[in-house]
Amino acid sequence: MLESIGYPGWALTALIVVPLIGMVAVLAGDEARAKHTALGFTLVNALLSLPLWFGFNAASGGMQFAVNAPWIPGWGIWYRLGVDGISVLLVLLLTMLMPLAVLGSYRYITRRERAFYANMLLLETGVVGAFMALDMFLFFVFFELMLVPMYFIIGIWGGERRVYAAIKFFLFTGVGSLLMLVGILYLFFKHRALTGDASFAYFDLLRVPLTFTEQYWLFGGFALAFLIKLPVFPFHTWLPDAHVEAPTPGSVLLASVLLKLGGYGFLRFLLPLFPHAATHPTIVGILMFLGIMGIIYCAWVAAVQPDAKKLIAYTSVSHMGFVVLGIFALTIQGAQGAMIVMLSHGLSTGAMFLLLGMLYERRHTRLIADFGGLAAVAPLMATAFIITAFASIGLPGTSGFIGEFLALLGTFQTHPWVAIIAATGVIFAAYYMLPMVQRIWFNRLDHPENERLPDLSRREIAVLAPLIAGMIWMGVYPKPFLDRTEQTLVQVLETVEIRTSPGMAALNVLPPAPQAADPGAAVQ
Amino acid sequence: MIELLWWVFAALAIGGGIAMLMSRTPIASLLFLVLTFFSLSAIYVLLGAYFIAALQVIVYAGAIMVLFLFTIMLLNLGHDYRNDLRGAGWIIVAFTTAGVGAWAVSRAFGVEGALVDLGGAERIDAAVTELNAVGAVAMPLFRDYVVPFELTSILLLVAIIGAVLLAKRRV
Amino acid sequence: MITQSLWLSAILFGLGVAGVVFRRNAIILFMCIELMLNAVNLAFVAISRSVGIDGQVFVFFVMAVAAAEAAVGLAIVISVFRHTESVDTRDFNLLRW
Amino acid sequence: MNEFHPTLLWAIPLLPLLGCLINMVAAFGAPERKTIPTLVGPSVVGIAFVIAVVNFVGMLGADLHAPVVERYFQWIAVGSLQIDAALQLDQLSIVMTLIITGVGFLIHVFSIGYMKADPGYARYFSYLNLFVFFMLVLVLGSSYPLMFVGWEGVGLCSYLLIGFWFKDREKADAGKKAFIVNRIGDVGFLIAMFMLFSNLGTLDFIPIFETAPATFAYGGAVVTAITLFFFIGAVGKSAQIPLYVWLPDAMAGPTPVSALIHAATMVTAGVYLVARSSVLFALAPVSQITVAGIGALTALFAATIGLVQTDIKKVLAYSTVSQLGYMFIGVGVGAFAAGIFHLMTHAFFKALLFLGSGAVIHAMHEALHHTHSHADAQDMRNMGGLKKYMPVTWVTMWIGTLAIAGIWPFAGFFSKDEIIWMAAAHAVGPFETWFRVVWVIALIAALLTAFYMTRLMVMTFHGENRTGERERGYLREVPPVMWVPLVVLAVLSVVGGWINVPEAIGHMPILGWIPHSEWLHEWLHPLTETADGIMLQNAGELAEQAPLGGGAGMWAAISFALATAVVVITASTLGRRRFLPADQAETPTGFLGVLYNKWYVDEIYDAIVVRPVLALSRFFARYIDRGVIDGLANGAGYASRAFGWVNSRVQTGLVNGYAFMIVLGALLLLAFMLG
Amino acid sequence: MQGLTIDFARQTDFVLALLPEIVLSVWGMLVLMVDVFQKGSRTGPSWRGLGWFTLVGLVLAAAANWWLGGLSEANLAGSIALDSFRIFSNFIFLASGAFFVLIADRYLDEERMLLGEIYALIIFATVGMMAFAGTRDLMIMFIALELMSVCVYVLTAANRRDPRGAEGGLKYFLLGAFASAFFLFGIALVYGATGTVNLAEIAATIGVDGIGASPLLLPAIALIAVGFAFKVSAVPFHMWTPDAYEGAPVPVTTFMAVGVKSAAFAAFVRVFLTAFPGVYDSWDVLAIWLAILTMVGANLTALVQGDVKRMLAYSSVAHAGYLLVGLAAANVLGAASVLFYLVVYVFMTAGSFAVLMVVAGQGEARTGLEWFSGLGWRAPVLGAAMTLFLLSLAGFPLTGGFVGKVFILRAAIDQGLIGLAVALVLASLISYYYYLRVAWYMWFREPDGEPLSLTVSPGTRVAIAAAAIGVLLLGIFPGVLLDAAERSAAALMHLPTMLGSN
Repeated sequence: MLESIGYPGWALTALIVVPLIGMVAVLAGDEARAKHTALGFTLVNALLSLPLWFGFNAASGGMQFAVNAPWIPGWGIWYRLGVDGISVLLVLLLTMLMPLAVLGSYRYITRRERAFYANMLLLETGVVGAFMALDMFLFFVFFELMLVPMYFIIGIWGGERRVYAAIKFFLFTGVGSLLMLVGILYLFFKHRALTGDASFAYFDLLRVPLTFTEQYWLFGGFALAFLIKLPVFPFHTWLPDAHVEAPTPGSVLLASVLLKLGGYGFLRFLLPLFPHAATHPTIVGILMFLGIMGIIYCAWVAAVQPDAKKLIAYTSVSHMGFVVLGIFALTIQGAQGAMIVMLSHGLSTGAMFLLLGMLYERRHTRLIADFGGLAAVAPLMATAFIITAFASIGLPGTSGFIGEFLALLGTFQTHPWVAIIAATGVIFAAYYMLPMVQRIWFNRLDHPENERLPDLSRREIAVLAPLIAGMIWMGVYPKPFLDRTEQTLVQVLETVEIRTSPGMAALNVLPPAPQAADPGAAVQ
Repeated sequence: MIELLWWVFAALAIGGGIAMLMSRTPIASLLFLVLTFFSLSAIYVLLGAYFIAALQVIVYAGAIMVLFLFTIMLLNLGHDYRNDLRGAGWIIVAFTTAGVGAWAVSRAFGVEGALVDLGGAERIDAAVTELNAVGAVAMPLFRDYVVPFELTSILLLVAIIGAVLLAKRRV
Repeated sequence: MITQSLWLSAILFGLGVAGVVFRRNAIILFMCIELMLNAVNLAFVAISRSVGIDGQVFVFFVMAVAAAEAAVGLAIVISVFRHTESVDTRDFNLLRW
Repeated sequence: MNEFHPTLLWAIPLLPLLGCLINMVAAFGAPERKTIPTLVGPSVVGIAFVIAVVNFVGMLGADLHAPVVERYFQWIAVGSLQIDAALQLDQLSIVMTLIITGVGFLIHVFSIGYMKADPGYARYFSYLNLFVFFMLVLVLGSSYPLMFVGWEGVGLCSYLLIGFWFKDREKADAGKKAFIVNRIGDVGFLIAMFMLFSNLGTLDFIPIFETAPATFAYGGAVVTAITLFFFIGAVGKSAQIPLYVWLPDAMAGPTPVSALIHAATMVTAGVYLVARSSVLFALAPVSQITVAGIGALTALFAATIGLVQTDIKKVLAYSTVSQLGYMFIGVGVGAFAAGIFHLMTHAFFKALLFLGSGAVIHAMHEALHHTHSHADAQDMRNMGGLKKYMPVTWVTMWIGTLAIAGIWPFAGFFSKDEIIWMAAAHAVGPFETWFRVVWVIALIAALLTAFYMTRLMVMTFHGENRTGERERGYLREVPPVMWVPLVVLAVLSVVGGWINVPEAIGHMPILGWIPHSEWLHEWLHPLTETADGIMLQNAGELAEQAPLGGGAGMWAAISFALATAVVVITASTLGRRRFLPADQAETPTGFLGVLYNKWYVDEIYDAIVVRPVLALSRFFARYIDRGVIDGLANGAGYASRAFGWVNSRVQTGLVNGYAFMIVLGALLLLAFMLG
Repeated sequence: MQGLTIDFARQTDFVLALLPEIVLSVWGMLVLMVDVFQKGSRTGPSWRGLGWFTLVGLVLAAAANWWLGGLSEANLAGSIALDSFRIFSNFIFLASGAFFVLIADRYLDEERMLLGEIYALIIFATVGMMAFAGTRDLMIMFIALELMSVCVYVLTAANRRDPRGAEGGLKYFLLGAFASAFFLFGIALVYGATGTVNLAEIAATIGVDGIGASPLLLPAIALIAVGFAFKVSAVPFHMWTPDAYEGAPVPVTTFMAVGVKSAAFAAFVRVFLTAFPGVYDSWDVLAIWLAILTMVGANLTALVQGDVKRMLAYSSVAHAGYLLVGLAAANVLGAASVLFYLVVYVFMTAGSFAVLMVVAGQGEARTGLEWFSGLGWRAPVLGAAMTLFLLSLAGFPLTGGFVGKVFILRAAIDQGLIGLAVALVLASLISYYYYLRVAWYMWFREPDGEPLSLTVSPGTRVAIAAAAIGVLLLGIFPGVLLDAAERSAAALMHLPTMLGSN
């Protein structure tokens, strides 16, 4: 049925183009209706992306819905899109989250709405493109493109120190991506030198044989970009500032989707492109150490933050630590765990920021100390918050648990001690989350201005309900998600294994493209 | 004999140059510069470039230097004794750096085969005897170097325009 | 004699450079530059002795250029003088940093 | 015999969940209306109990050796890791289910009366149902991860219910403390699971217990580590040393909650875990002695604290901790059935005692409420002589007391005595002497138990009343909805022990009139036989004699006699003593003071764990994160700006300077070119 | 005419080969005469349409330039190059001239400057550029350089009411003359070392790998490099740039930034890649270090500039650094990347200066950063355009600047200059800060004070629009131009002594 309307052909392109059209429409429309227009377009995109979920063939780990069109053929730059198990869920996460984020900013954004929603839509284009791009050049374009709207979202609609936060965000992410650009070009050059034809295609560059030294350097270049993006200790300090200053929808998208590009990059690029580096004990050791630091150190730092938003920002870093562990454990459980952690973090932290935003709309403060006892006046909100909080600290039955459990389990297979140390993060998760929950929602209501705090409005319920439903669904019945990612991840791990196997150690021939077997990956 | 003369004029040229650098008033500097130019033209003669030697005297020492002189007069800087030399330290630094540079460049001069020898001297003398000193320069100038020649004309035109534009009375 | 002339030209060039560095009077600066150009001329003439007549032609062009520069340069000096009543580089400091 | 098929197994956990959802809707929809929760709350648990009974009967009919597992859907399936959402019905889980649903039902009923005045009535029932759901998942789950779901789920509910009156900071804190301390244990549980998976490649009970004996060497390091990690989890959940500190604070919750969660069911999950993993523990003698030793220590330690507490619930709390210690002695020494047996009887009489105290507190509260007095309704020093006001409560609580004190023929006697004897009997194998020590400690703790429980009864019900003149008039017995459950539990506390009378006692003169039946042992035999076999072949035959000589019967008699003596003496001595109301009484000093302040353990933990962590966190946040890391980032920025500034200062505006730069540049280029 | 082959044995063929230059020069004189005759008296005002009239001339020259594309050369050593490199770069110069005319529209008579002379000078300067980059004869190159420079000296000081202009002009002139003396000395030495001033013949005498290189050649190259480094304002020869740029009227600054620099670079590339490739091994260090010094030094200094005009001046220096990376690569890709980047550079720089001019307003009083506060909300289109230009200058995807940078990086990496490539990206990271700072003044701040009125003349509108479109087009669909640039570069480097990995 999808084929009948040629859906596979235009689906991905549509996902990129619709927001752009939306942006134009918003700018062209008038201030008052901007939010509705934006909501409309994001909803359209969400609907357009739905068939990806159903139409996705979980049995194949290769690229699906692939698109190919020459862009700058002279340089072998093509408009290559495609989704596989790694990207499809992240794309869906974004498209589904987008309307909620827009809906969530209805009351938060009161000035310059047109500009704001235009930026939001541009952001969607950028992120969705980055997830689907199969051409390194294209990927980089989208990867950078998303910085600009985010920069403006933070800088224009942000809090007091918004300028500092915006610049910091921009420069931090800039460093990594620029070095990555050099890396990409080096791969391109290498491929051209070997085969004689210019191509930025991911699957072509994937087959470029690299010496060990080359791998380590390139790995460094790429890794930095994603470590900063994820972010991983000690490259994380841009995140708290960005989150605190950014307006709610900004924080939501930043935490829920943008960070995921880091993990996505690890799985999509680092492992397959530089297998030797990615499996080198020292490098893995360092990354694991950083992951642990992220998990524990940032949990501790989070625990003493007076600003609720900042606290959640630090918890994001803590969560991403599990992603790093899971991925570099190089076990299927670990990889799956990392994926689920990313998705789950997308839902729970997104919801968390939305809730804090709603509190901010009501009280215009983010300081935990300004609240207390709110559960008495806003029970619905309290319930939503508590469910989210427990999902975020990985209570079984919620998405958080599946992710952390798998990630740690996977890590334990290869790095027992790392897993054991990281497991203590479970304690510290409670250590940072529960006190905040208590100081906001429990205790005596001793701020008179909180006494007639309105509970969730219908709109806000509409925003939160899907997220909470998602958390519980993923916690109770994660199979659909796991199934969709399984094959691809298995293939990634196989690629690493093949290319690091002694036979391949002599790197003088192009190794076979692992996806070549897959019809879905017909990408020249 | 010629050698000797060469050394004399060379000494004059350098002396004039140093004197120009060191003399306080612009007028004095200018006159010392003129001295240098004269001795240069003499050296041109020794080098067999008679036409250039003439131009050197007429155009340079004559026209250009006079233009300088006019300007100095116009701005009434003749009696300006405001010391414009930078401190001794700077003078030393300037001479040393310049000296090092000159040395670095001229190291190669002495080396055998630094200059390509296409028998220039003979050809020039031949040309001069065939079609006198002026012709020897004019022939290539109007045959091989017509394009730069035309460009030069535009350059002069531009110079005029520029001078007019800048020096016009009405502001 | 050719080589000596080249050395001489190098020395004169150096003198000009030095002057540009340590004279502050704009006009004298300009004279130093003229000196440098002359040094180059000398070099051309000297080289022409071993290469050919072209060197002398170049000198001709250089002179023309020098004349043009002199005209424009002095005009600029005058127009600056209009504003600052001085030709001393120490007084040209509106633009810096 | 005939084949057994579980009936509506899935419904047992799902019913309470359903009730939870309904009550939650009610809580948001119409918080003030109480009908729906009253009907739904208890009934779902009741129905679950009925279903459990049906299954139980079915199992009695069938002789079933292998557990019955019902798979519903794949929960987590990643590579070789396959975890199904499946329930496992076997002798152990059905016993637990019966206890949970049965006692749970009674407590739900009791709550109707206890909570009727509370604004959060519906919310309360939804939480309580949710707890029952998770508890059932815990015991019915067919794999460790599923068990872990219940494990943390009950933790959540306990968090919510302890902090049920969240407006009160202390109560909220108590809930938080409970959850965090529990999480420490949970980490152990997690790690144990990881190790199991990486060694056995599965996390389902049945394959694990089948392959474990073959895979792990007896006393091997791996299995020891696994079991020890599991035990960490158990320690956290079952409030053993060193993680017991949360349980006394947990008394902040409504009393029925204390009865259900912190006495009857949740806290015993640890015991269940060890019993469930009997095979693994049997393979790891070191872990066994650790379990037993910790249990013994806890039993004694908690008992000592219980001696001097004045808050009626605190006393019960510490006695719970102590009793849990007994259970761990049981499962620790390898007498898994005995441990479960004590778990069951304890569920009866401790629930009874808590509900009784609840009734007392309820009455006291009513009375104090009428006169707007702010006296502490839970302080025993404000009670006394209540027996004439609330006779039913008085009688039933005495039954509970005798049961816990280990007086024949009450339930506690049989279970506790068996555990003590088992400690003696297992004093064989490598850790012989240690088991002896355990045995001695267990005996002493038993006497202490008898003492403090009697003290509680005396202070509460006997002597003259200290509540106050005016309040006294309002003291009256609680309504039937509350005392009926008491009666039922009282009956169970009497007969509950008779299902498992050791033959040693059966042959004895007076005590022997109860028909000796080791029913529970036989019932659980299919689950414990593997473990028993392992221990038998490795540790050797059980000792027939206690370390000081004498057999089971003799020591049963001795302990009975001692316990009785303690009860009588205590009752008589304390009975004559006059207690002062809380506001007049002075706090004990000296050693009693130390006990009164619970050995200052909370303070110590606060000093060596909580404060350092907080301080370190602050240090990280302020100096490392903002200072060092951000400092470096910003520093780079400032540095480059400074450099730029310096650069721009070179731009002096002096032409000569510029020219000089050009000359230098020329020299530079010449240098480059000329080498 | 496809078949038409230029052979300088026939003197008349010079006329064909130089057609664009000739057309333009004639038009320049025409402009002068039109100006003189229509205003009659000495004091009368000039004709407003003079700018558009000039534009026509530029267009005609462009047409002639296009026509050149059909010609071919008999021998590839002619003193006037007919390769597509020259044609390509000619378009760049004509474009920068056109940008001046468009931006200067209205500005000149608002500032009461002398239209006729200025437009004539612009035209002659353009002629100079075209000759500068289009010749294979060092002597012609020197004269053309002087022609271009003299025009620009005058233009810098063209606003005689403005002391800054005069001062800038003087500094520029003195230093310019100083540097060109070095350049000339270099030429002399080359002449002595090789006996010719023709690039092709020089390359021939040097030989493939510098066998025939006389010891005189290396200092000669250094001195010539001084001359070029000064013109492209590479650190440490850049110090005149900020002063001259700040002093000059904005349109002239624009012309200097885009035109002069492009010409200098085109010539720089031509000389070093066609005459001196044989001794690349001895001058690569020079180019590399010039590039690094320029990128780092300029970007760092730009960080602390509070005046947008001066900041843009330093940024133009920084871009010179990027372009030098392309030169240092010294392969076909390098030359091509320089060409392409120059085109992009013209668009984005001209655009940003145009916006600056609008904001600066009467007498260029408001070039300070604070005047940009809230510009985006006051004049959204202007703000958006400026943002686009800044992003392009910073090298952001979907703008020409990005493609240009990528091209240069590609060239560097192909030549194995990884370190240089890394230096480039880090340098442009620094540049993010000051470009974004303008953006944050424009968007993050509220318009403070009274909303000052911004008048945008039609010409400037056209200029900004053209620049914006150009930047976007080159960012999204650079294909055609990329190929053109590569072809031109290849045409430049067809000589036997060809270098680089391609």
